[in-house]
Order: sequence, then structure tokens, then C-alpha cells
Amino acid sequence: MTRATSALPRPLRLPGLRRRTLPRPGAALWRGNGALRWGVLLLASLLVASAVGMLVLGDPNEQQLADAFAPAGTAGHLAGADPLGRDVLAWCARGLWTSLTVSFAVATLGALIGTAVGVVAGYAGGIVDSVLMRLVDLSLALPPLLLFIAASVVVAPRPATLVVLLTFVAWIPYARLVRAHVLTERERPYIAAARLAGTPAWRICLRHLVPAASTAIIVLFTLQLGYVLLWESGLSFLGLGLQPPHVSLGYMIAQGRDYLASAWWITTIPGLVIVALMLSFNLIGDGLRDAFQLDVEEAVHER
Amino acid sequence: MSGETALALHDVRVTRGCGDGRLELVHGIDLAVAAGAVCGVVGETGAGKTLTMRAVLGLLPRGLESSGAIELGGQRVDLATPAIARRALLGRELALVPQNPAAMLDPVVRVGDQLVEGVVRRRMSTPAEARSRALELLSQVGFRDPERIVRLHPHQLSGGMSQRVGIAMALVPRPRVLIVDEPTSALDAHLRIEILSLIRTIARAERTAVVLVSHDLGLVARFCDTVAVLYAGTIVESGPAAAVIERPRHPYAVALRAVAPRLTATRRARLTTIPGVPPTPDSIGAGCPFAPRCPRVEPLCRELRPALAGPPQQPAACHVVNRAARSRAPRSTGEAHAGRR
Amino acid sequence: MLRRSTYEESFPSTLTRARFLQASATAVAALSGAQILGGCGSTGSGAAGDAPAGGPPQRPTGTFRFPLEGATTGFDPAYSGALLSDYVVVHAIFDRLVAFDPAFTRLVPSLATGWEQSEDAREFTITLRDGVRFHDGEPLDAAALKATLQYMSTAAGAISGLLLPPRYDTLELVDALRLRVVTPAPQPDFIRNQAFLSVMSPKAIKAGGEALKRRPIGTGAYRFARRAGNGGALVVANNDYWGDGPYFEQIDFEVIADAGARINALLTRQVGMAYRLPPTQVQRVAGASGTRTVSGDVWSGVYVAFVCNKPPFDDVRVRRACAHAVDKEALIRAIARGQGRVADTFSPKGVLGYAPPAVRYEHDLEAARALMAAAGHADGFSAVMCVSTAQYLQPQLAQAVAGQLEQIGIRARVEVVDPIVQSRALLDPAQKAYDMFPTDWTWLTGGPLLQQAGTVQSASRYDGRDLTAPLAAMSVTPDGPRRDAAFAAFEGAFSRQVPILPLFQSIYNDGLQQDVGGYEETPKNGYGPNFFPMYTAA
Amino acid sequence: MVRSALARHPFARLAFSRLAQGVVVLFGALLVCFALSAATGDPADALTVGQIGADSAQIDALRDHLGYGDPFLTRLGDFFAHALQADFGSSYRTGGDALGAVLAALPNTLLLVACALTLAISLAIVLALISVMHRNRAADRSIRGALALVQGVPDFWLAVMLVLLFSVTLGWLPAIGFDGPRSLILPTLALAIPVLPTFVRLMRGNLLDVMKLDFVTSVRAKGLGERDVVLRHAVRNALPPLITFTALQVGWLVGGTIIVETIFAWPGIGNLAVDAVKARDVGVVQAVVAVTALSYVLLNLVADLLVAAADPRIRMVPA
Repeated sequence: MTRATSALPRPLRLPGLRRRTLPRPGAALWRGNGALRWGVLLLASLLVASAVGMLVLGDPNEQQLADAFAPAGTAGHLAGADPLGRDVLAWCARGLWTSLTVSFAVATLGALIGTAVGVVAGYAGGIVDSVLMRLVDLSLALPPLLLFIAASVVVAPRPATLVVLLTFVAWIPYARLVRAHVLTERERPYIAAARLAGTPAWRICLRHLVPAASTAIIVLFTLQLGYVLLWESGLSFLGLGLQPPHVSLGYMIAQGRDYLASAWWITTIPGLVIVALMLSFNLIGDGLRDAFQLDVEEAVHER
Repeated sequence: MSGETALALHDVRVTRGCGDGRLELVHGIDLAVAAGAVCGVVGETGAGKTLTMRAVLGLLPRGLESSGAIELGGQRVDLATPAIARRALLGRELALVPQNPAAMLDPVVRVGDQLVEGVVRRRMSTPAEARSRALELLSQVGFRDPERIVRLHPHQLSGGMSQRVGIAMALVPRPRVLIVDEPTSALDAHLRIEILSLIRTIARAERTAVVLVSHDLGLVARFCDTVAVLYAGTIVESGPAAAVIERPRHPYAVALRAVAPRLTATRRARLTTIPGVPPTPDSIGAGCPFAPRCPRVEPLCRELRPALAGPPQQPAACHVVNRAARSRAPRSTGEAHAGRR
Repeated sequence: MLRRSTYEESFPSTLTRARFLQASATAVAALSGAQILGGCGSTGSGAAGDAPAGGPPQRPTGTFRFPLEGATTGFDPAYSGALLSDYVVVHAIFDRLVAFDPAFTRLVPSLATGWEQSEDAREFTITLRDGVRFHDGEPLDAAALKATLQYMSTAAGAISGLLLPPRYDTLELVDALRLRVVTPAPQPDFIRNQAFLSVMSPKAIKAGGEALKRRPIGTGAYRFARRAGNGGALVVANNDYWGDGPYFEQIDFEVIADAGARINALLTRQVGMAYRLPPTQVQRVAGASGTRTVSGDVWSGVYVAFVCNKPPFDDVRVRRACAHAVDKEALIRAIARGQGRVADTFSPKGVLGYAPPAVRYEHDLEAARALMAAAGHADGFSAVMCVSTAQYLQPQLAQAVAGQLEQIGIRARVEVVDPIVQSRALLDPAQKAYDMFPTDWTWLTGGPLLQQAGTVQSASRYDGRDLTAPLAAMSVTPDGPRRDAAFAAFEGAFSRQVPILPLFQSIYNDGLQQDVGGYEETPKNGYGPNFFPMYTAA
Repeated sequence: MVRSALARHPFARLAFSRLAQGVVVLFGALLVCFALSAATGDPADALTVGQIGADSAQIDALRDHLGYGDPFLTRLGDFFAHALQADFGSSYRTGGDALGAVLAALPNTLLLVACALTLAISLAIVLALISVMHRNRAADRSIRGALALVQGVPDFWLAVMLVLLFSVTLGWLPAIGFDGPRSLILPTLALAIPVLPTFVRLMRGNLLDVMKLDFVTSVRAKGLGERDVVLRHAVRNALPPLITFTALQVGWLVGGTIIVETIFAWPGIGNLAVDAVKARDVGVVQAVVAVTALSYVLLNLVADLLVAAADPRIRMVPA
């Protein structure tokens, strides 16, 4: 009985509809997909550079007050030093990992929660759907930054609290996206067939509905990685982000805000790292979207 | 239905991709349609019917190129030139009634606006003229209350209604040639008859040449003056509708006729099917594309692609059939090709 | 422990026109023009920028726009000592009995033309200036002063309660303009505190209630007009003012919470001045055309309070080790950008109560490590430092101190919290969470106010006899050699026990438009500029 | 009777169902904001920060005096009773009515957000059109590349640089405050640019989806050029999703304005909210959250009505 679903004919792929399966691994995804290649290349080089930086440049938290505000290019501080004499480049190297781990954690948690809510809302429909969607509306109605400020007053900023805080906001786009996909997917004949074959609801959701939205989730995941990076640096600007000894890019950017004219490197260099990270995420996101896009365009020729 | 040729296709080809990946989907189509006549183009899905018509209209999807030429009202147009250059013809001399009635109209724009948009935007007539022309056409295509229809939105129309609107929309600029792409595939039986007879009466009244693309032999037989049977991107047989349908010469046409369900068939008889599957463009070899499925296949069929030959008014592209025709009743070639008109 | 919401360390510096063009010409990365922001411009006190040439206008003209740090909450002089924004406006509306001379060494007459004080500092006779009227028409007389003193002594939870005796034996009107005050206990700082306390209209005091807070009535050069949109205020010229000024038609107090925005507003001439520039911006404002800076030593210092009622800081050797470990010069240079002077005592120089320290702790890591070993912490220990976002020089100072302490094995984690969370932590007697409190204090009246308010005990929980005895003595001994001896004893014990580690005394800088005069130096208590003599040069 | 009346007017039915949902959201928002302001502490703490010699007993006395000492549930009940009559108590700092202060500041924020949105949306449509018309050619790739870069720039950094460049250094525009339209330019840019990439991405995606539909072919069959196809048809079909998306950004835009209003000293509710939270001005915090939630509900209602007007197919009640 369990294999019933696969006996059905491969789902009818009508051109122009959003129905996109996971991309065939290997060539099609990579070949001719400049955006994806450049994105992965950029991300890989950033990771390698920061790994090397962490080994070579030593502890970013180490202060040399004598070197305070050393400009970019002085001995020992290739990218200059901050007001406490900490090396900006070492800070960026370590900061990149911290910021990445925070944004990966938040994006993943957000994806899990958001997808769960989206699938349940989309598949269950009725009261459950409207309750969950009101929850989404509620979290959209409350200004996130105000919530962060209020929460920061109560809780000292540590990575764990930051991840939880940011996840409160990160899950919403997933929920809306997955719900939209599930609503259209739910009408498909193969879902009705699966239900007829007695497949339990949760299996249908996991085996069919989630994979159907998986492509969109992956694209959104890459974009969310970027957004979380920006939220974190925004929080640091308001003094709510991670504080030393935790090393975060946002902290250095916010700290350098006062000396943009005289010591521009304190803000600009970590800022450039964030811009590079965002660029790589966006390129990967667009690359993946184009890869799936191809799926749809191929269908056009079958007419 | 004598009359000068409104539209003639000369060696129309459609290829995909370029360089070593080039693939020819349509292998040289020659066709002629007389003004006021309805020419049926028949073939299975994937035979290249729609692609040919799109090539003529210059509306090929991205990545496909057309070649060959068409003659339209005495004007010769080379299909290799980019579609933008040929757009002047479109919506003036040449019009299209798209296939899927539901998706044919812009959902957010009122029906009336979409009807007059083409001619008004291209300054072929003033808005007032266009509006009255549209109302007149709407009543012609069978609406009793055109004033109301004009204000409706596409999602408020039924399948049949939107098909009629589609036809009216195509006829607004008084085109010389009307291409109708499977108008009835989404409609139910009695509507099909109405729509097709509507097309024929208008064609005759406005002396418009109509190219009817369809895969329904029964309808083609009943409503078309001439027929061209398409298989894997080439015309395998053409000629007067009655002749081709009743007395098909090419094995594929014969098989098509046999396959068409008959009301008279006994209830128990299994539906006959053509063995095998239509070839994909890249799998066609040198010989006759129908060879793998042809009951009367011969070694020659597999090497040499047969050209259209045999009796002038009903040529067919099959060595075996043409050879038999030659042996049976040789005729002088000077006779006028009635079918060709 | 008086903390006012000081500016946050968040200013964008500007690109001077030349440097910007240079920057845009070459790639931003190659900004060669940026030089190290090492030593600051005007060191030392009182070095005012070049004052404008023209003199004050004949009649009060134009509007002076003054940016406030935060919304005002109320203008009752008794209470508004807690919030700087409130006090700045109060300063523009009220007069005080006495004022300090320009060098801030002695008291000069203001509303009071003369005053006598008895030997035991319990009896005071104050003579008021004749012909002065309040904004509501009431005359300034001994009855008004009596009403003010009574109200300010008894106002619940008010700042004035700390500067005045809780009650008086007698408040006698000798004649219309002379008041004799007798207090149950000696009040050595009674007259000096009058330099901070405003004189209020008796009619307003009698009316009381919300009006005191919402409609202040004083004798100053400017009258209160109305509250402005988001917590600001507007005051207008009081034309029959007895003293020098006013030279502005009105002063518009507008709330610009962000320090960076205040400086931008100054540089684009949208506001008349930017009060108390953060050290990182002094260079920028001084260098910009059209603006000048005024700076001066202030009665304010930066400290690190150790929590002495629990290990590890209950051991004086650990405290002394920290005193040796912290390099105050480096902190001044890196964090205060040179705007500070090394401090070794609780009271800053210039405040009555200052006395040279008995022990001075040189920056000596070896001695520090020896003390740590002697105290049994050879391999160091970890501690938590609590600093609030509203602190002067922000958490950077705390991190710098933590970095220096790390060199002798103290692994200090800096926790940046909200000012309210920090103040509640300080009140918590058990002090479970934190070990050190970097903070800054300001002496409002130039007298030993904070010592008498028990700030040292409340911040460091140190209550050894060697400190409490001189504290008791100094609060009842009239000025003179015996009080000085008490001060010396207090500072001596303070430097020996180091319950609180003084870092440096601050130098404040204010930014002004080039054509704004009558403002030669930043106020010593950093608590509100004196608007009356200020003018915009014609 | 109501049901039948509604049935006849599709718009009314749509509006009614949206409002019903809105009430639930508003109720939830009030609940959250009460819990939040209770957690962050109350005016008694803030008032005693600067007080010399204040001890916890005195603070608790002040707290009772101000009415924040009662048990949680009674305060909750009391809060809702007042909130439903739009009374959020007074701001302990200014003494004035909390909601009054918020409503006074709201127009400034709405003006800023409106300008930023108009700029962002119109620019997004133009850029999306250009990149769709020249799909995968130079223009498209450069637009997408530039936007990917802009998306990476932290919004506060952009705001600070705008002020540095255009008002402080070049002196063309005022740096702070709200006196006259010229002071609107920089804050609008600072708010619009960070949002722009998202809008362009969304609009471009919509346009591409629409261009694949069949009716586009029939429009081309009328001989109309690509410009007409895109401008007269594709844009109108691609707009509704953009409208809905914009309405959802209200919560975020208020967040964004907090940063812009701080840097430009703009007297909006962003500034007000930050001060109120830091000063534990409970009344004002609750009023700000309530007003933002209400504006979210109303804006979404307006968006749905706009979408229904723009796209006749959506006249029935949405899912």
C-alpha cells in the first residue's frame, strides 16, 4: 500500500505552473549557471580567507591601546585597528564565522518552524489555518526592532538569546511561502490519490507537500541568510547586538560609526565583508532560482 | 471555391538551437490557401502543426528560428528575417485565434478594451469605428447582447463565449488570412459544431482564408475545403478534404482514418490504434519518418525520404503509394491542379 | 551616586570638504589623508576657541536653538536635578542666590547680595537684591526665599533634599530683604549649595500641584512659554531682567536624542550649539569652518567601583593589584582621546574636598602580579563587569579596563546592560551578579556632596571605619583647617583601601556656532550652560 | 440579513472578513505589548535611576503609588478595559496623554514611509521592466548585480553616509528635523534604498511569470510591440502581489524608521518608541504598539481592496 503513490504516472508537469521538482543533481544545476558558480566561489573564498585569517592573525579580542586607530596598512594591522587597538582584519576573520553561524542557526530554525507552520496551515485549512495565519499577521504587525529593544533591556545579548530573538522574525516568510505552495499542491490529483490510498496526513505532508515547496524554501533560505546578517548588524548599531568577547561583524561596524571620516576602515572593512557575504548569498539564491526556472522553460517546448 | 491564393507557404522550416546542436523540427512545409477557403492542417500532437503556424506568424518561442518564405496577398515575406521586422503584417493581414479559450484573454482587462486594442493602438481605425466594428463582430459570432459582453471581464465568460470573443478579436482588423489553432479542443461537442460553422460562414462572407489546425479528423472533413496531413514536421498528404478523408492515399492518413471512432462501429470492437509512438525530432533518420510504424514499409522507405508526388490534386509523400499510382493511370501533368488553388 | 543621562558615544564624524574630494578622487581604500586621531586639540582647561568679534546686540534678537539629549519630564527645580534635559531648561528660567566666579574658586553674589555664616555653620543671614520680580510679578523678598527653602527641604524624593537640611530651627524675616536661617545641625555647605538651587516664586509654591512641574516661574532672563512637540520647550526673553542679558528673543529647546544628529545639526547651522561633545568629535567640530569648541576641566571623573563585600575584591591586595595594573594614561589617550587628566582621588581637582592621595599607584604590572600572588590568586580569577549603555564613553572604557586587567590574570567579562538594570543591580545588597561597576560621577555643587550622600558605600559596599569617620566629621565641620583635615583623612583612607579605583578626571568640550558669544567655558558641573550672557554677534 | 447583504457586495464581504481577522490580530498585539511592557519594568524604576540614596523600599513605595504594584491579572484587565476605549493612560514623562503623543508623531512617520514606499515601488517597477525587457542581457545583469550589492549595505551605514555627504559636507540638504520638504529627501532615500532590491526582485519575478501566460501570445498576435505587451498588460497583472507584499512590510518599515529617525532626529513614532522603551514609559510603548498593529490591519485591508479592484478574479472571499 505504501508504494501506491509512486505507481501513479509522473505528476503532469504543465508548463508555466510553479510545480518545480528538486533540480537534478550535478550538471544541469551547475552548467551554464553563472550566478550559482560565482556565488559559491565567492562564499568559498570568503570562508577560506577567514579560516586562514583566524589562524594567522591571532585573537581579535587582544587589545593594544597604543595602536588605537592605527590606519589601514600600518605594520601588524593590514586593515587598521579599532579604538581599543584590536586588529580589524582579525576581527573580520573571526566575526565572519560568528555572524555566519548565527545567521545559519536563525535561518535553519526559522525554516523548520516556518515550514512546519506553513504545511500545517496549508494542509489542514479551516480553523487551524486561520489561527496560524493570524499568528503570522500578529508577528508581522508588531515592529520587530521594537521587540528587540524591549527584549534586550531584559536579557543580556548572548549568541543563544540573539538566535532565539531573530528566529521570532525569521520564520514568517517560510510560513507564508510554504502555505502558498501547499495550497496549490493540495489540489493536485496525486495528493487525492495518496489520500485515497490511505497514506496518513503527516506522510503526505512530509513526502509530497514539503518536497514540492523545497525549491522555494532553499531559495528563501539563501536570501534569509543575508537578511539575518543585516538584522544582526542593525541590532549592533542600536547597541543590542553581540558584545565582546563574542566577535561579530555588526559590533565593529556599529563601533566605527563615530569615526567614519577619520577612521573609515573600522566600519567600512567589516561592512565590505557583509556586502560580499550578501552578494554571495544573493548570487546563490538567484542561481538556484534560475536553475529551477529552467525546469519550467523546458516544459514550454513540449507543446 | 475558386479564388486567387491568399496565403502560400514555401519550404517553411523551424530549427532549434544552433551550431552542432541544431535540430530541425519542421522539415519544409509547402501549403496554399485560397481566399474564402478553409484549409485544415491535421496531425497528432507534436507533429509540428502549431510550430509551423507560429513560424508563419513570427511568434516562435525563444530559441527557435524559422526559414523559408510565405506569400501573403502578393507580398513575399522571408521567414528568416527577425520576427520584429515582420510584425507589420501581424494583426493586419494575418490574425490568430489562439488555442486555449480560458487563457486567451488578459484577466484584468475588460473584453471590449481587448477587442479594440489592436486596431486602436496601431491607428488602423479610430476608437469609435473600432468599437462599432467590435460590436458588429460580436453579434456576428452569435452574441445577442454585445453591449453587455463588452463590459465583462474574461473570467466571467464561459469556454464557448471566450472562443467566440477570440474569433471576433482576430477579425476586427479584417485580416486577409486567419489562423485558428485547435479552436475546439477545450469545448464540448455541440459547441464545436457551432464554432466551426461560424468560422466557415464568416470566412466565406469576408473572403478570408482560414487555416484550421486540428487533430480531429471528423471536424476537418466536415468543415474544411482542403486538408494537409502533417506527420513529424512534414506534409505527408494534401488535397481536397473529401478526397483525403474518404480516400486517403498515404498509409499514415489511412491509419488516421481507421483510428477515428465511428458512431456506426459495433459496441464490442476494440479501438484500433497506430502501433508505436510519433518520433521525436532528433530520432528521425534519413528515410520516411513514418517508416517505423508503416504497415507497407519497404527497404527504400528507410533510405530515401519520399517527396510529395502522385496525382496533382492529392499528392502524398510515400514511395509505395506513388509507385502504385504511376503504374495504374498515368496522366499528363499539364492538368490544372484544382486542389492547388 | 548621581548619574545623569550623558551623551552616547555615537557620532558620525564629517569629511572636511578637502578630504572628501580627495577621498572621492582616490579609491576610498586609499584615503591617505586620514591621520591618527592621537593627541587631541585643546588640552588643558579654559582654552576657548576664538570668540566672535562683534558684541551683543542692543535688543534681544533671533532664536537660539539648543538640542536636548532627551525629552523633558518636568521643570520643578527641586526635582529636575536628576535629568539633564530638565535642568538645562530650569537653568534658563531661574536664578540662584549665589554663583561661582569665572575661575570657579569662590562664590560671587547673584540674587543674594551678601551673606554671613556663624562659626558653627548653623546660622546664616542672607541679604537679597532689591527690585527683582518673578515672572508672575511677585517681588523677590525674604518671604519668597523662606517659602523656597521650606518647599525644597521637604519635597519628597527630590534632589534638593540632599542639598538642604531636612528642617530648620528658625526661618526669620529680619526685614523685607534679609532672612536669618538657623539649622539644627551644622550645614557647612549651605551657601555653596545655593549655587545649584533655584529660587522659586512663593505664589507658585502655594498653588503647588502639577503647575509647579508644568509652568515654572523664576526670576531668570528667560520666561517659560510652552512645551514643544516631542518633549522640548520654548522660553522667551524676560525684558526686565535685573542682570546681564537676555540677548535672544527666545530659546527653542528641541529634542535631538542621537548625539551624531546633534553634531550634524551644528555643522549645518540648524542649531546654535552642541552641548558636551564626545571626545571623538572634538577634532571634527574644531576643524570645521563656522564652528568652534570651548573646553574645560569639570568636576566629573570616571571610576571603577569594586564590590568589596564578597571575594575576590574583599581583599585589599587584589584591589591594589588592579590599581597597579590599569594604565590610566593609555585609557585617556585611546578612549577619551586625550580629553582627561589622570586621577588618584575620589574628589576631582577643584572640588572642595579634594586632598592629595596618601598612596599613588604607578602603572606596574610586576607589583600587581606580586600582589595577586600574595592574595592567593597567582593563576588569576574571572569576574563580571557591569556597565550601562548610558555611561560616559560607553562600554569601550570597560572593555579597555578589562583588557588591561587580563594582563594580571583577571579575566573580566563586560556585560553591557540598560541603565535601569544596572541601577537596580547596584541597589541589590547581596551583589550576587557583578564584581565591578565602571561608572562616572559629577559633583554638582563643587562641595563634598557625593561623599556625604554615601556614594562610596553604596557603590562599593565598603564600610570600614577609616572612611566613615572622616565622612561624619566633614559633614558637620565648617570650612576651615579641621574640615580640610577630615578631607585629607578621607582621601588618605580612600587611596589606601581603593574601594573605588579612580581613572581620570574628564575635560568637557562644547561645540558652538562661530558667531555665538558670551559663553567662555563649559560649566564646571557640566550641568547646564548659563544662557543669560549668550548672544549671536550682530 | 447581514449575510445576505454582504453576499451581494463582494467588496463589503472582503472588507468584513479582513476586519474580523484584524480585530483578532489587534487583540493579540495588545496582549503581547502588555506582557512586553510588564516584563521590561515600569516608570518607578526609571524615575529612581538618578536618585541619590534611593533604596528598593522607596522604589516599591513609588511603584505602588503609580499603580504598577497591583497583581498582574488586575492590571491586565484594567489595561484592556482602557485600551478598548483608546485610553493608554498618560506618559509619566510628559504628563500628556500617551496615545495623543503617538498620534501627534504618527503623521511624520506615515509621511516618511509613504514617500519611501512611493519612491521604492515606482523605481522598482521601472527597474524590473527594464530588466525584463532586456532579459539576461547587459542591462538585466547589471541591474541585478547592483541591487545584490545595495542589498548588502547596512541601512544605518547608508543613512549616515547620506547625511555626511549631502548635508554636512556639501551642505545641500538639512541634516536633521522636519522643517520643510527639503528635509524629507535624505530620510526618504535612507529608508527606500535598502527596501528597493526586495521590491525589484519581487516585481521582476511577477513580470516573468506573467510573460509566460498564454494571453501574452494573443496580445502579440494583434501585432502589438513588446512595449505595449509589458506596459499595458504584464504590469497590471504583476502589480497585485506587489501591493500585498508592501502592506506586509508595515512592521518592518516601522523598524526601519527607528534607525532613520534616530539618525535624522525625525519626530516620528520610531524615535518616540525607542525613548519610551528605554525610559519604561509604559503608556507610550503600549500606544505605539497598538497604533502600529492597527495601521498594519488597516493597510492590509486597503491592500486587499486595492488588489480586488485591480484584479477582478479575486472578488470572492480570500482563503
